[in-house]
Amino acid sequence: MARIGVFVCWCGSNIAGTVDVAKVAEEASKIPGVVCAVDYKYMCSDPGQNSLRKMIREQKLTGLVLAACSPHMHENTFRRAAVKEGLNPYFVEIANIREQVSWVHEDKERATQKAIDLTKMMVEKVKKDRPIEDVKVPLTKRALVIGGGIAGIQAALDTANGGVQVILVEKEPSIGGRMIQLDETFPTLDCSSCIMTPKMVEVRQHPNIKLYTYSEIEDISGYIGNFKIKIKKKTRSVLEKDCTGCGECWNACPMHKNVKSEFNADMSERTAIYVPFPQAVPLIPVLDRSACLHYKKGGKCQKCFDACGPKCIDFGLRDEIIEEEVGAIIAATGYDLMDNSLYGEYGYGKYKDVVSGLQFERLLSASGPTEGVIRRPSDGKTPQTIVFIQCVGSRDPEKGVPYCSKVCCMYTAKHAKLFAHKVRDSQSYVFYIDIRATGKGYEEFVRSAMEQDGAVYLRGRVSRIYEDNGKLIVKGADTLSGTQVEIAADMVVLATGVIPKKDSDRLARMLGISYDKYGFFTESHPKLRPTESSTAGIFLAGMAQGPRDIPESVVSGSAAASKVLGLFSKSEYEVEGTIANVNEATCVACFYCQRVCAYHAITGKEIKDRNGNIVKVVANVNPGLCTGCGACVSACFSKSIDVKGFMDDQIYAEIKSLGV
Amino acid sequence: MKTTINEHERRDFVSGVESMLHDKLSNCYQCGKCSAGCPVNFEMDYTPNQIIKMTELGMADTVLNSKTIWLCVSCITCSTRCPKGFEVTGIMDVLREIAVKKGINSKAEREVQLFHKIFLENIKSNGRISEFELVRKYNLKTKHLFKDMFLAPKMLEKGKLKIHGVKISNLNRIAKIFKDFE
Amino acid sequence: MIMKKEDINSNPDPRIIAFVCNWCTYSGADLAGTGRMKYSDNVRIIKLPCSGRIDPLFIVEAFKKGARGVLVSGCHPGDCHYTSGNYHSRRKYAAFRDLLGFLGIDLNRVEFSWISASEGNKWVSVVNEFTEKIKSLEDSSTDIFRK
Amino acid sequence: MKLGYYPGCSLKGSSFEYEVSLLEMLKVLGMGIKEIPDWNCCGASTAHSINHNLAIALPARNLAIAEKEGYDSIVAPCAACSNRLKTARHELKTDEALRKKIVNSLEMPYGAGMEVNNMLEFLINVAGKDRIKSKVKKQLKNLKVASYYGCLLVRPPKIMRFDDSEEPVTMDELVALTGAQPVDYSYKTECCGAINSLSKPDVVMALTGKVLYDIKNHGADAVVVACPLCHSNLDVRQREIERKYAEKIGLPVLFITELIGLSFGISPKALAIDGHMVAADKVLKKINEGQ
Ligand SMILES: Cc1cc2nc3c(=O)[nH]c(=O)nc-3n(C[C@H](O)[C@H](O)[C@H](O)COP(=O)(O)OP(=O)(O)OC[C@H]3O[C@@H](n4cnc5c(N)ncnc54)[C@H](O)[C@@H]3O)c2cc1C
Ligand SMILES: Cc1cc2nc3c(=O)[nH]c(=O)nc-3n(C[C@H](O)[C@H](O)[C@H](O)COP(=O)(O)OP(=O)(O)OC[C@H]3O[C@@H](n4cnc5c(N)ncnc54)[C@H](O)[C@@H]3O)c2cc1C
Ligand code: SF4
Ligand code: SF4
Ligand code: SF4
Ligand code: SF4
Ligand code: SF4
Ligand code: SF4
Ligand code: SF4
Ligand code: SF4
Repeated sequence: MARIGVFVCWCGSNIAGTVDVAKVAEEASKIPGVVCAVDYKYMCSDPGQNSLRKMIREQKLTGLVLAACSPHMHENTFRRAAVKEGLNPYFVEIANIREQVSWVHEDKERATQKAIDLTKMMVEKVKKDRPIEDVKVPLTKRALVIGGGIAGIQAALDTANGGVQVILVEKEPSIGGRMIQLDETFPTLDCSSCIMTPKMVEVRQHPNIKLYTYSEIEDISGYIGNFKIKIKKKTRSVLEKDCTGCGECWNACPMHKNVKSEFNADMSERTAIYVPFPQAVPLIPVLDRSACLHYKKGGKCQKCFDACGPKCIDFGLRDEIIEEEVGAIIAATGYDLMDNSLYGEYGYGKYKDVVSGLQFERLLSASGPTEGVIRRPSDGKTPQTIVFIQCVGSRDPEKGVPYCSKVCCMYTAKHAKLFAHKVRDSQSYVFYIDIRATGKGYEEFVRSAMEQDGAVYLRGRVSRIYEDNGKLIVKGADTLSGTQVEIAADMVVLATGVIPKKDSDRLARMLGISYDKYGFFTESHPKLRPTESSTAGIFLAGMAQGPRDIPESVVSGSAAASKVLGLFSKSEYEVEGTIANVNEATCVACFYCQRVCAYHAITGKEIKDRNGNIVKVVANVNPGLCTGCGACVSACFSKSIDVKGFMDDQIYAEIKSLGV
Repeated sequence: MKTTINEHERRDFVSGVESMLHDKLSNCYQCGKCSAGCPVNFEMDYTPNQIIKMTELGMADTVLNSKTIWLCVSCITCSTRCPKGFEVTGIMDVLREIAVKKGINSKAEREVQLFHKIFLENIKSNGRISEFELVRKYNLKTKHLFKDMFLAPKMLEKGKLKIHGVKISNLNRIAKIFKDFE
Repeated sequence: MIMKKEDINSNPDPRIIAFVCNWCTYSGADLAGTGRMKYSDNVRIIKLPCSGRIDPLFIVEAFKKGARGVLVSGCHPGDCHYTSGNYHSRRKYAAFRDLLGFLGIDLNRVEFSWISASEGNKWVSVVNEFTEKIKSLEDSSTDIFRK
Repeated sequence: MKLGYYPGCSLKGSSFEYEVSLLEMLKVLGMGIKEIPDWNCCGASTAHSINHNLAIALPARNLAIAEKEGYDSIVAPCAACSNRLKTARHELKTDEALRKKIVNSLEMPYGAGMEVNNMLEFLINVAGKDRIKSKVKKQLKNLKVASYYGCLLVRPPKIMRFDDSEEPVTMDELVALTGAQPVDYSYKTECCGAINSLSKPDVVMALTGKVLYDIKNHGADAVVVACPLCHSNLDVRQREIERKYAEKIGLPVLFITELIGLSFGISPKALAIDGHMVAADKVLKKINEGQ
């Protein structure tokens, strides 16, 4: 039999000024099951809590109703007090008679009546409360980082430095991501590889990091604390542990004019067996079978094999599938760039000297195809005049994407500066619509491109580029002077828009995390939970979430790492017990519930008899994934699933108590 | 230049233009790509993007009396390349239509306006264009009697100018269309 | 059903039940309190974890137990604490309305709205306007459950 | 297949060569077309310039007649006409109220249908490359030909749905079929000034001049067009442009139908090539030398 105690709080005059608290207590005492009902000046004060605890002890209370302030204020206070007296914390219910009564109504009699109603509701609810145990989920204290760009590297290093084992999976032959392709970086113009190379080496050497390059995630299952991962390690056709990175193989390979170098953004060629760039980590070549004569011409060529001292090239090696278990995942798969060839009017792909920002980055770079001397692709001459066009593909709902890519204003200013530094008496023109330079020191950086390095900025878009006698005639506008502008340039650089990594949506579906219509992963909440994905235990970092620059990518990598370390700081992961629960006796396995669950928390469970034969299948809630939202409950026609703390019968009891 | 905004007049003008355009002026974000590619921008008094902004500000007199709207040759370069899919060519049509309805006679581009007028009259009376009649009337009205004179004989010789144009048989149909829509 | 005269009276003090989600609307109502905004006292809130938890049968039950109006409110689309719970409810609401209509409930007496945790003032105006609307409706049990 | 033909005013006047050569070419191809009875002017750029509804109603009448005649599709060799016909069809498809109003005014049903082909679409999609190729008798080797598309064939791409609006290739492909060498250059889709020819000759000459000089600098022997407006700006105004900029151009401007006709072995006279203002003698000579 329920023994309920009701405690009506005055909150000084906050409640007592508008609500007749004594009357509320008196009416409450008449409700069947209520064994004591008192009012008190400040329930949350120490004396208040002590009197509550005393009453639990003396009256052997099985449930408490506090008619007081909002549960968002003191629910936990009173639950803690109840726990101290050995009561299950979920046997405490709050009737909100301050925020939702005394502060919003004036008529004392009517306010008192409302307070009584709310108290009755909670008494009926608490009568049907059942003990709820918080669920403890075991934690595999190992983390998976997907993507080895700057964001993933930062996340991996911070996590590993926190003492946690990290598995870093990178799709390409080397880690480094886009940043290692860059020359110098805004806003400080420090050399990208000077920052990046030591970090890459650190990853390689870190005792807590296991690195899988040239590898992809094949499958993911499980939930927070308990993910099972299948990694496909594509074969390099090289015995990795024996390879010394000496380079004899790629120097021997005859196929050196056939494949465009991905690392150099198609501006140079690589061999069939290759490392993407000299500082690659790991420094082990990949044999690209699609380009290799050995595979094309039925084993005719094996020059690399012959050249290799340790004989570590093996044409027969196969892809491997590796299984790992982890407790948390950080997705940092970065970005791609839009395809400029959508812009027929800019002649990308037709005019050799119209290049993308990333290609220009490679032209600037000492490790690039021109060894850092800016030479235009058509004739190798050093350009004197370059026109930069911003927002190509970005802010263009017609041909591209409507959003702003955030980094291109800044990298264009950087390009204009570096061009001025490298080529004397050169001139750059920048067509822009708005300049977005909102970071620390960014506006100053852009100004210096104009003031110190002489870049001329024109406010307007370019309509068309024509080729005329070896010059590119750029036809644009300057809306500030209200004029059409034609500039004869030696080269044009397009600040191409940023889009999510190809296939990021596929990975997102595998991970069960949400993504926006472009394919960027969405955070659980942009302000409250900016590093969490929609699925517990999976965190996000870097450009995979949306356009951001290196400083922000690093910050988000560190933030994700700290979330993982925070999660792993406890021995087990505790989930509030207010989650869904299936009545296996009545469930008919229609799985309507599964369809509405946004958290993929519902799976099928086979019920077997003693002999191990499957008797039936029922819905099963994964406590690591369920958030207790209750969407499944209203989807279930057979009333076989319910959310603890908000059970159907409790809500009906509340409604019933209001009967007039 | 200075513009004092009269909110009532501004709204009237904007909503009038927008309802004919089936597009919202705020859709244009003033990137200037339309003006950048306009082949006749060099002759215009205001660039196409300025026309759009001035329309949004309610500067009816300025835009309706501009040279720009009459110089536009409807080449659709602007609309084709507009990143926002804004109907730039369309707004030129709309402004011309409003100007004509209001009886505004372009001073600077009187001839273009006149040409359009004569062209339509020509259709109205023949159902088709008689190029000879078109040129003759136009030259008479503009008092450019000797304009293109050196072209005419050769064109006549080559058979390019047919003195007797054709009329369509159901001219009453055309009259009806003009009655209903003019 | 033949209606007796005394069944029909405009109800000056109708009972209104509000089903609200814990994260947005409940907090919005709290905010109205913290801001000491005043509103009609006819409403009684029942808190649920998410608007996705709301079952059309709750609404039916509320009317059966004498409610004259039912308010359902959750987070704005896109703001849901549970990622997409309110998308489900939004999609569901269309179906809800049909179902409630089928069950014979006067849809004028059911109101759906989105109120965020920061919209104390919206909570106040929604409650006040809805209460006025319910007061103005002819009131008899047969009006709530249409024949 | 029942093919309708909408000539438009120019083909009956200043650009009669276009019609003559079209009909000659079709004879060889073995295809017949039927002129839409009692068609009216589509209003060209003028109607829409000052009266939107009129600009839809005028072409709508032609479409309605075509529908009544039961054609499978119509060909409108004039780029401006095909542009207006397609635009009207598009608008009436999307604006039901306007369609009703116009149907009322025409007192004729029109369901916003009827496929409209411009000359290039007709050649590629209806006649077909294979058929054209099979009729080529004279490879126009030696001849370098620049294709000029102008505005209205390709724009607005959403309605025209024809080729790439910035880098179209259809006409170049047709040129290649005749054995001539297509010449690439920058201003393929730049505007020639179109209808302002009479009222703003200076502007038109500046625009057309730019195109012609660019073509010349790229070494072309001739220009092909698929629009009478383009033709008259490029051909009729050419002497004047030469005078204005004091630099010789001397580029014969042929209709695509004439070029194909020549490769079919049709005599230049039958194709009315002598109707052009810029004589094509040099081109014809080069063709003969190449045989
Ligand atoms: C031209 C240009 C110049 C720039 N200049 C600057 C600058 O000067 N300063 C600055 O701050 N920012 C600059 N940026 C922005 C900078 O490049 C990014 O902010 C930064 O690289 C983002 O890092 P990331 O790790 O998030 O993504 P990325 O560098 O893209 O790294 C993602 C990594 O994940 C891997 N990956 C992707 N998918 C998978 C998968 N499914 N499985 C396994 N691995 C996967 C990729 O191969 C890649 O290695 C520039 C950008 C451009 C385009
Ligand atoms: C008008 C305006 C509108 C904005 N709107 C938005 C918006 O819509 N969205 C958005 O994302 N951002 C917005 N912002 C920005 C947003 O306010 C800031 O990003 C955010 O508040 C920064 O939080 P903070 O904790 O770093 O700093 P603060 O909010 O300034 O907090 C710092 C705290 O430290 C305390 N403090 C300071 N010195 C000491 C000391 N010596 N000892 C102890 N305590 C100290 C201060 O009292 C203060 O409580 C807006 C800003 C402004 C000005
Ligand atoms: S419990 Fe709440 S209502 Fe009571 S005194 Fe404390 S703050 Fe005030
Ligand atoms: S030659 Fe052999 S050891 Fe040297 S890099 Fe190539 S595979 Fe490695
Ligand atoms: S076997 Fe292939 S990779 Fe090796 S040298 Fe020959 S072509 Fe190059
Ligand atoms: S960052 Fe600058 S260049 Fe890039 S899309 Fe945004 S505004 Fe355009
Ligand atoms: S909806 Fe209900 S009956 Fe169907 S599977 Fe889920 S719990 Fe079982
Ligand atoms: S309560 Fe929500 S999260 Fe949990 S199983 Fe049901 S729908 Fe999924
Ligand atoms: S191109 Fe489009 S968005 Fe840009 S200014 Fe012109 S109309 Fe506006
Ligand atoms: S349509 Fe008119 S405004 Fe637009 S580019 Fe052509 S001439 Fe200029």
